[in-house]
Amino acid sequence: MTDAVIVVALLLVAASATVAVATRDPERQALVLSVLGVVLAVLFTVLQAPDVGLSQLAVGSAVTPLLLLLTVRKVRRRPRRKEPPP
Amino acid sequence: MNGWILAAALVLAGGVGATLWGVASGPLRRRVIAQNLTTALACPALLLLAQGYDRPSYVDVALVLALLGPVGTLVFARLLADELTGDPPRAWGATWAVAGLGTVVVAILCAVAAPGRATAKLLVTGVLLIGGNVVASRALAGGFGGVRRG
Amino acid sequence: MNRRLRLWLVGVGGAGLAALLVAACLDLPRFGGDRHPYGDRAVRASLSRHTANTISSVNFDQRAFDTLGEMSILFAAVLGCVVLLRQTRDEHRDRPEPAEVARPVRGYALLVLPVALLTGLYVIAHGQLSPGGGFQGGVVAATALHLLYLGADYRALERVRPIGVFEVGDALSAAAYLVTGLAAVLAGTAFLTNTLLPYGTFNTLSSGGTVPLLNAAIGMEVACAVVVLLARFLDQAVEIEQDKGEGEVRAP
Amino acid sequence: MHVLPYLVAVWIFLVGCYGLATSRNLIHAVGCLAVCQSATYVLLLAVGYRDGATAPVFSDVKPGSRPVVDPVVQALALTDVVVGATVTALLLALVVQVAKRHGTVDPDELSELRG
Repeated sequence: MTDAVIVVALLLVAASATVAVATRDPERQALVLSVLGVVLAVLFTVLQAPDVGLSQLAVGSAVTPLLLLLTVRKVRRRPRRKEPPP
Repeated sequence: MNGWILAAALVLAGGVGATLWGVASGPLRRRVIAQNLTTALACPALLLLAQGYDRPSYVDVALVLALLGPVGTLVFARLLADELTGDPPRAWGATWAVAGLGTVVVAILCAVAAPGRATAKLLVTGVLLIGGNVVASRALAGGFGGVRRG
Repeated sequence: MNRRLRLWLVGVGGAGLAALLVAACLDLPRFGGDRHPYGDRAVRASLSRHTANTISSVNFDQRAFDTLGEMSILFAAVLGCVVLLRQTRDEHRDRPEPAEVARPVRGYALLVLPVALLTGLYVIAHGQLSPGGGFQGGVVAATALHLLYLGADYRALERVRPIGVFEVGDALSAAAYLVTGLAAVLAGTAFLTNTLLPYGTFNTLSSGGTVPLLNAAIGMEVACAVVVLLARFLDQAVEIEQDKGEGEVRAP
Repeated sequence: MHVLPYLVAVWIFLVGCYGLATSRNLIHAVGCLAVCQSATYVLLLAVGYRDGATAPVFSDVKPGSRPVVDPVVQALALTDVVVGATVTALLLALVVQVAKRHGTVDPDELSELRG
């Protein structure tokens, strides 16, 4: 039974990592990365590492998405110097 | 062998698997809702795991998730507000269903645990989880944009 | 180098790396095996020093020097961000317009802020007993402060967050970690050895010798560092605008 | 089951590298680097796991009553999670600078600008 839950958590982590890379828009990627953080925390808990799980939750649930979205906002607001070719 | 861990595995495989699908595809409004529901489903799973491993100290992880998960959703609601106002996400059915699951899990665990500090921590986690997720859904469904328009 | 050639190179290199990594995985000790010589020794050492959370004991006692290195990386990263994101000469500050927030969200944020702050302090304080410690609790406490931005607006956050105090706090707590280590040298043992204080009673708040002190120093350092980092990014995203020039149109 | 966790770590690492190499947006590339980082945590914790064991935290179990997993790798992963986040922040600060100086965050356009 403990093996089953480890396999479920591992597969969820692998799937969400793949999705995070495949999502090319940074705003949507921030959403997937926050899900990846939660799933990683669950994996760490089932691998009997609650300390690392806490660490991952603290960082991954709010701080990293906030940093990413603030960067997106700053970069988007900046006018493009080079016009894309028509 | 251990029903608690089996229940947690089912919640993870069914619930979090589905929300992962939701966050991976579709329009932005569906993705933010799915992100919020991931938190709301992972937290009861962590509580069930703490009970299954017979380690009350693992509840701390669920407590931090119940606190910071909705905060993360509020971050998205705040900084993606411009994109969400035109097409506000509404998924009250799913939100209340997941909140109900959280309530049931917390109630069962409180009934099983001996009354004391552990029960108090469980109750705080449950209140934060359900309150936080309902407020976060409300914020996504136009909590910011609605006021600005009016 | 054109795009197709690069993709081709990535494919070949990635395939080679994948083959090597998989071969290495097949040779690793089996997952869930019973042989963990370092782990067993770390647990014994931790118990002999009355620290209930072995991971904290490894971080702040047995490998405290390693944590000093991690802390320096953290400090340097924050310093780099502060330098990179400072206001340049061709930029000016715009007062952000006050954001309007729905009442339930505002109420939730103001209600949860003290709870989150308290949880952060609890996680730091119980670092040597239950899961948690300075690294995790510091981030939770720093996040709690930013509920003010989410529940009200950036000006409300700026009013309660004197950024200079947090920058000084960051430096002071890094210094506190070093001073605790040097105190051991003055007492006649090696740098960062845990021999300064009595080990105390197992599973109480004051157990573990210098572990709680180093833990608290790291907690303060991480909390200050995250606040300073987020402040710089918020400044850039919300307040700082580039001056008009070179025919560029400033976004409204 | 005996090698599955290691293979998952390898997969996450390779997927992250692929994303880094093919990214058209520096912010997306930083996100892919975060994915690569998480591969190291999975590998470390998988190495330290022991069947049927519990966390080496003795606030609620008696020492010696149950087998415990390896605390050393957990300590390594724990500090790196938080420090890695600040390094991510440093990279994002660099991205902001690049956007300010060159007006684009597409690595291909950036190399054209240099040439």
